[in-house]
Amino acid sequence: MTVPLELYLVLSASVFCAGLFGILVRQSALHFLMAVELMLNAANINLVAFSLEHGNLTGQVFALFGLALAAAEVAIGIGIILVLNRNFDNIDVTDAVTMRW
Amino acid sequence: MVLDQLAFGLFALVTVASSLGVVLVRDVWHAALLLGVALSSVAIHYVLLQAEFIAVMQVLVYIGGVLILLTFGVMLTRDDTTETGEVTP
Amino acid sequence: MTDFGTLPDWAALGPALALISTAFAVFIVDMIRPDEPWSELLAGVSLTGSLAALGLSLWYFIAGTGQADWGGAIRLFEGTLIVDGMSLFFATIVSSVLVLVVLASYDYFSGHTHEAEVYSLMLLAATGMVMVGMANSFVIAFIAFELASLPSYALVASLKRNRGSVEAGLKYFLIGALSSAILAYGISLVYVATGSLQFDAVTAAISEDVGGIFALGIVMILAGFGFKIAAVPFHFWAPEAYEGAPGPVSAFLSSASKAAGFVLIFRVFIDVFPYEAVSNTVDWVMAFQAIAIVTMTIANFAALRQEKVKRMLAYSSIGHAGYVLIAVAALTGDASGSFVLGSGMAHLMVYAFMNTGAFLFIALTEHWGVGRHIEDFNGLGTQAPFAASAMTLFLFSLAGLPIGGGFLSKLYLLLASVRANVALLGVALVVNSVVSVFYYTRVVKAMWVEEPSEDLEIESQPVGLYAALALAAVMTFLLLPGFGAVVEFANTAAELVTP
Amino acid sequence: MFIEGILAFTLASALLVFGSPDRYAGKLATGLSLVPLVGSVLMWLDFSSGGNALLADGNVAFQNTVDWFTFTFDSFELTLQWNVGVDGVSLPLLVLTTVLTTLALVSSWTPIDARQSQFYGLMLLMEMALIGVFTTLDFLLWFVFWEAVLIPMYFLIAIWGGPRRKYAAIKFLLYTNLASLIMFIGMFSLIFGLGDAISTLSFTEIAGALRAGELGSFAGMEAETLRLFAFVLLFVGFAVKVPLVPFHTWLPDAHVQAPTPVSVMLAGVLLKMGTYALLRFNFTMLPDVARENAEIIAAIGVLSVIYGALLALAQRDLKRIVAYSSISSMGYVILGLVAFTPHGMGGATFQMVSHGLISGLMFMVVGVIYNATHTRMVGDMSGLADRMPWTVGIFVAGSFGYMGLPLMSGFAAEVLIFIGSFQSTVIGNAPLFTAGAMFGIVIVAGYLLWAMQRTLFGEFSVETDYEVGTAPVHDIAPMFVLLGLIIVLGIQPDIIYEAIQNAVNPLNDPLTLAVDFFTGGELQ
Amino acid sequence: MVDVFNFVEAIALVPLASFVLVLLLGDRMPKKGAISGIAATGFSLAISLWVVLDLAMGGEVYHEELFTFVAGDDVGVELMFGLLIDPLAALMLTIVSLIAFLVHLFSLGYMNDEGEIGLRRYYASLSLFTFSMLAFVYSNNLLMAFMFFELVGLCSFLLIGFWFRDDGPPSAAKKAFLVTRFGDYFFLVGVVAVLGTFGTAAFAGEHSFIIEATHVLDPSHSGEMNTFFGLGEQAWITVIALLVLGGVVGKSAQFPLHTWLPDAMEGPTPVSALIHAATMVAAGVYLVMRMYGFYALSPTALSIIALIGGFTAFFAATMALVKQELKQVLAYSTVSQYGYMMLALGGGGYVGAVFHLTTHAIFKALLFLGAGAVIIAMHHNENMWDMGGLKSRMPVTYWTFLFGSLALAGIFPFAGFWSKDEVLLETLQHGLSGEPILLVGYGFGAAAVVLTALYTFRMVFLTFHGDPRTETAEDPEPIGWNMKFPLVVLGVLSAVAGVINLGAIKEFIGEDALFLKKWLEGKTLDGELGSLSAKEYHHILESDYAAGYEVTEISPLGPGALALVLALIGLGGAVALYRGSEPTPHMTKLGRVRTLLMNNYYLDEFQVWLATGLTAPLARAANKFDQSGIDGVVNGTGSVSMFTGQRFRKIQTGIVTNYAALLTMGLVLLLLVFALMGGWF
Repeated sequence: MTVPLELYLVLSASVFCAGLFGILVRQSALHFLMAVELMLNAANINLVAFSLEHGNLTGQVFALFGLALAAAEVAIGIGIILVLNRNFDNIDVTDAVTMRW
Repeated sequence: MVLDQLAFGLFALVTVASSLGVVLVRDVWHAALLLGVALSSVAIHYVLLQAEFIAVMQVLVYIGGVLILLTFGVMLTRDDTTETGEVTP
Repeated sequence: MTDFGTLPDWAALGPALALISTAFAVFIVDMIRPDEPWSELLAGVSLTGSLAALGLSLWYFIAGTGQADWGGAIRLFEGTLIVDGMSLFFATIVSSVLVLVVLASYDYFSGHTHEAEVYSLMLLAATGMVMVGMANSFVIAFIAFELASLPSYALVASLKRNRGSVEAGLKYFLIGALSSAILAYGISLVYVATGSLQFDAVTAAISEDVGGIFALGIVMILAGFGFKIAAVPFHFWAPEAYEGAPGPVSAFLSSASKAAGFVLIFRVFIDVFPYEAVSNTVDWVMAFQAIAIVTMTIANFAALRQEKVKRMLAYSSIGHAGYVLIAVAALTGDASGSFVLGSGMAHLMVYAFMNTGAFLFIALTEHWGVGRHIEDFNGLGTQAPFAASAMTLFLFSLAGLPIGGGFLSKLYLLLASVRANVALLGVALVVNSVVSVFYYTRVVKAMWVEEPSEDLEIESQPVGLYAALALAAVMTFLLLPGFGAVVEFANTAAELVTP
Repeated sequence: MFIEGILAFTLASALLVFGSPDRYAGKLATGLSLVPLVGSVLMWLDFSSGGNALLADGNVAFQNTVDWFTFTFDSFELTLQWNVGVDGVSLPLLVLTTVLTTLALVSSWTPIDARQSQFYGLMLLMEMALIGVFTTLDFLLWFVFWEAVLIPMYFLIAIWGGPRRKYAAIKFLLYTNLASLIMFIGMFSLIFGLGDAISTLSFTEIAGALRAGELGSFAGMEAETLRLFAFVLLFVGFAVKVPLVPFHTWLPDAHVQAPTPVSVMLAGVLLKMGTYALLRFNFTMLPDVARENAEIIAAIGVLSVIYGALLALAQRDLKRIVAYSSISSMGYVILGLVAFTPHGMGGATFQMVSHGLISGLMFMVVGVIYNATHTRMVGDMSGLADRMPWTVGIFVAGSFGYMGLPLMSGFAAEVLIFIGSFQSTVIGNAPLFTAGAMFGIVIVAGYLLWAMQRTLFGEFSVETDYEVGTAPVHDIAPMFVLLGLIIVLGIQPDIIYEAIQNAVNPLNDPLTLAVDFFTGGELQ
Repeated sequence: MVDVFNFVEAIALVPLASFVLVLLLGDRMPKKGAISGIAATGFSLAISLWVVLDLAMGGEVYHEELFTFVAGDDVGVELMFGLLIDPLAALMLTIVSLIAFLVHLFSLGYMNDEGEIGLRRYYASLSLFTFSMLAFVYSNNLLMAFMFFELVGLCSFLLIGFWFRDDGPPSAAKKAFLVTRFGDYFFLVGVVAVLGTFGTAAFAGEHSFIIEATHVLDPSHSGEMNTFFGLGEQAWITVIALLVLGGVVGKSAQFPLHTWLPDAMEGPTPVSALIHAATMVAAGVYLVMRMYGFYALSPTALSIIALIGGFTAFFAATMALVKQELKQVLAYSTVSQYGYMMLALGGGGYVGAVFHLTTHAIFKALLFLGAGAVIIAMHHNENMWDMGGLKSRMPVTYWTFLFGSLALAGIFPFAGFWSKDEVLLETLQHGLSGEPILLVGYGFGAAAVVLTALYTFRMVFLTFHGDPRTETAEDPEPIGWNMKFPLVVLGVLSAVAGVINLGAIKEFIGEDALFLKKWLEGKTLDGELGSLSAKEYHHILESDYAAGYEVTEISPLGPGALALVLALIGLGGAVALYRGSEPTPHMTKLGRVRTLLMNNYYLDEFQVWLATGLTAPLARAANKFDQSGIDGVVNGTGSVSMFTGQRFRKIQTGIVTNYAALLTMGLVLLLLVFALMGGWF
């Protein structure tokens, strides 16, 4: 492995930040969901990269679980977004403000 | 070796760019496509990291599952004629 | 109970197994008559399962399973799962809450189209929460965490035609997903730094200079857990989620889910990131002090001006998270760890009953169709004296008045902060306690002091909800004289964890 | 087991009354309250005084101790106990509680016309908590009862009070709750400072260890700082309850809004909790700090006396007048306590009982007048003596009792306090403080006479659309009982004073500390 | 013979029993309780006389501790009730019970026959008063004395305010109690100081505080006492003496606390006679007599007493000159006469003071009762300018009133002459030997003699002489036997009472004929009384360690003659000014001085200002401070909390993106703080 692992850290951090940025600026719930996926993937990049570094499979295993959970999360998320859409007629997260203060 | 580094650099670029694309484009549909790109390039990273199984899973689960779900979501929520049903605040 | 020794080790997972198998049982029962939910049977099965889990936890706990004099913690699956006093203590809390919530759900969700789903989701979430307590690896922790969270999102949004419920679900889900991502990233950073995800292995790896990556990971993990316990500034989901969710679900989340968050905090921060080892890079005790104080203060002051009872209770619940955080924030070394930690655990136990009770009362009012505002509660005392009395008991106990166990457990926390020489914590606790007395009393005042509005008429007295209220009330009250037992258990359980 | 019996019976009575129909609640509660009354009187008769319960050689009557649970700190364990018992200080207050409760219950028959069963149930609940406060000897247990008093009190004010009752009730609750917590911190700093010098939270043990100078350091405070710190926290905590100036502002609101019987209990017993606790904690456990700062404490006492009296002078509402004068009267108690002389401390304790009776009486009278006229404002009525001769007679008698008329208990109490504080060697320039406080007796005469002149005498005039007549017998009777007690105690204070003396005298002995914490030298 | 001291407590307790009886059953008793009161006071009178007789026959002074008020439990001061009956107390008991008895009788006419309502209250209060006064008199210690002193004040309050339906009486009652309370405050401080200093407050016995104090000062004895503030022993004794004097000044209506007494005339006239002339007002003076051995130790205290007394005697007399109401004149006269007694006490004239107390009790009670008779006759009109010519219409009243007036004015040979002469003589005797303050007092006293005679006879002339000036005076209401009888008894007494101590002519009749002096000097007429005797007091007075008074021996005839001449001048003035059928109001000629005098030197206004102009605003300011300052802080805390709560509440915007942003910010903040603190990277 010739690529310095720090670079993977940087990569994952970039992806993570991109996701975070998406969450902060996007109003569509689906966008939100995708941004979260990016963030989860960033974690996976770390895990897989350093699984190699540390020479054990723990990271990979965790990455697998992460994948599965991400999928489950998206499933739940889509469900919620659908009922949101039914109740509020759109999926703009800033519109659902019946409860505040 | 250099190839590795080149590949990393290339796909890192793709990953970051498409990630940014996901969050920057306004259109959800495009964002979903870009997300697919990003996730695929991450899968390539996995291959580079000798985690081929994870890479395969990445492609299967994300692109095969998540992306489809998202597409489904986009499809359903874009339809403005959906019945709203009874809503109570 | 010595015969437990003859049981296989995996039997220690009993509570979790009981819950998850009940969840499947509920699915199966539902399949019998999918179109027309059989409320009694569903509730009965769920109740049986949760009671079984409660019974098992209590049995193990009393028998001393996984505790020092029994031979230490039971480690399963190469140490990825651990069953010790702490896990069983929290299993008890979770299953107790579940019993109450299931009882209440019988009336609340009766006739609901997805009745079975609600029960099974609750049972699954509870399984996750119990598992959280048994996790001894970040992998298990994360999975259990998600197992607890994902059903919760669905539960919150389960009134799918209710905008509030859906909005609450959305917010809960979005913030939850974000927090999960942060947590996952934090865990990945810890892995980056240590190369391991098993708790003891991580601890073992800390001895070397771990540096910024690791510290970053710790803080991100802290943030992830902070979401679960709804500590400021990770609490934003909580007011809306609790307010919008169906009453029993709010009760479940605010009590059990919070406990699950705390057990991870306790275990991870005390055990995995020992203060002595990491305090140079991440002085997490100080972080928790700051978070605790800010949490208490913001939550209690915000609760002051709430107009809706449920939202006020939500803030109160956040405030209580701040109180319980004292259990980690006061681990300065000046006070014995098991005492400090034990007082937090004891408070969680008492809180499980009084807070669940309070939310279940809200569930009852929702069931009755009484409004959500404080004024809508005017005169409930005369219409439903029993339920209102129980609510009064819960509220005063939450406020720390000596009518329920909350009095002693709050005093214990105060003692812990005094003992640990964290003056600011003590002051914050006292001030916020007094502030909280004010807002709790607003509800009490509405129920007993104010004149009822004319159209207020309470007719039904739903059995399940009343039973749950009565049970919670009795427990809240009994924990005053019986607090000694709780705190002793908590202290013993805490002893194994604390250095 | 006698005390437990009384406690359990009172609690059971409360529950029974909660469940009884409104119509019978008043009579039922009154009847049931006779049991603790008789019980406490029996205790009194059976009581052989033998020193202070908190001191090692003290003899606690009716003591019963059962371990509750143990909690562990780093190096030491503390056992919490169910620990009850009485001595010469607590017994008179216990009897005062039971007597006043019964009388207050009778005096509730007229003014309480809604939700009776709840009212009487809460009154009995409060009695239970008050009995607990005066009989428990374990700190945490005591604190449970101490705080438990607040709950019934809150409801009693909030539900049956006057127009601003909600404000008054919540103010009372918050204020006193805050004070309790402050006090709690103070007390536990001491307990932690004592470390393994104590193994239970029994008052006796804590007091013994503190008086033996076993206080260590805690929270970075050396023993002498710690005891001062704890003393201040305790003092502030209790001063709110007493209340002492400047922690008094909850009192007039609570009093004015509370219904008559509740005011009776509030002034008669609840305020005594504060002074009782001051005596038990500050002056018994940390006497050296009290001695060292005697001038400051005495000054607070004098300030309360004079300032409270001045405030009373400015009031127009009869109830406010009596309320503020309570502040004034409680100032004497502090002065007496800090004197550390037999008559000072004894007189202070006697004043607790005496003021309980007299202020109870005054509130009852004002209540009866209010029942008849529906006003309490001094300007709104005059010449009541014309229509309600008995009530007015009692008003006059009670007022003079308040002014310290000889042969009524108030005089005995005050003169004992004055004698005690005058001779005090602890307070520097004690005669000046004493004389300052004594001026209160002039001001109190001023406002009470003024109020009497304006309301009771002159031509009869009250704006009502009905005829103001004499009060019913059951309103008058409790006042006569109180008046009788006041006079009996005024003529023969020794009935209770002897027991009190027995209990407080040992407190006046200079401490046999190994080291004087303040001078570093030996105490004489 | 049965020992009278076996039931001497009954002197006071029987009236107490009467009080209880009347209070409970008064309405159903004959004469609404009057009979009970008469019987009780009659009983007390009989016993008192018996006691006097017993003492005169050689009985021992009675001094017993009877009742433990507060047992000191070996560590504190023990407080006891006890009885001390020595000649002084016996004399006072007799006076009190006699006047009380007569006043009860008189009340039958004044109250019952007038059909007053509330008689039960009236007689109950009278009985209570009698009880308290008698108990005060035979108290054996200062604390007990104080207690009954206060009770007496309560009765005074109740009786002044008897007609509570009017506005005046309640106000006067309040004032009376309050002003005396002000004095009593100092008294109580004094009592406490005595207890604190000597550990006992007993008047008599081996360890009485008086003897202790003497022993401390007397170089030939050794004694111990506590002193405070680092004062010397004599200075501290002076302080205590002056403190107790506060009560005396209040109760005996001395300047400046005399203002309550004229107002107290709002009460029924028999009450004025009993309480505000003969007995209660005497309590203050009696107290000084009771502890005279103590006062004699302090020259400063004595001088102050003399000065207050002399000044009051003169000062009150000036005000009496211009009053128009009968009872007002008498009230100021009372103040003035008690000034004489104080003057005598300050001037070392113990016997003179007791003597004047005795005669004054008789003639002033007489005058008040006479005034009461006139008031009844005039249908409660008290203005003397509305009277006139009553002499022929009510002769018994006139003659008895005249006797009383002669006694008051100090005309030979009426009782007042002898006693007043004694007062002046003793003051002069001590004053001449180097006590200038006493001479000042004497000067005031002598000047007051003129004024006394002048206002007394102004009163007599205006009331009884000349032509009737109103229709009521034309045809006054007749009065019954029950009013006449007391008048006659007292009339006779005021004519002859001087005989007990004919000091002015002792050169002719010899010392042995000075019965009162001998009575006070010994427990029997020829025995020894120890520390309570006038002789002992004299001894102390003349000791260097104490007051250090000396006596300049002058013939009593000279000053006696001078006093008589002065009185006659006053009398002559009155004759000259107010004789005739249509007297003119000469006092109006005084102009602004009259206004000043009519307004009592504006002292009342000053005191009212003290109460309402100074204290009330202070109280209001305190109240305002309390409401806005202290309570403002309390409520402000609440408001600030609420405001904070509102702000915190608004953090929750409802927009989930904001939540995410805030969450992230929180996380970043945490990271930054830790990164900086922990020195990462």
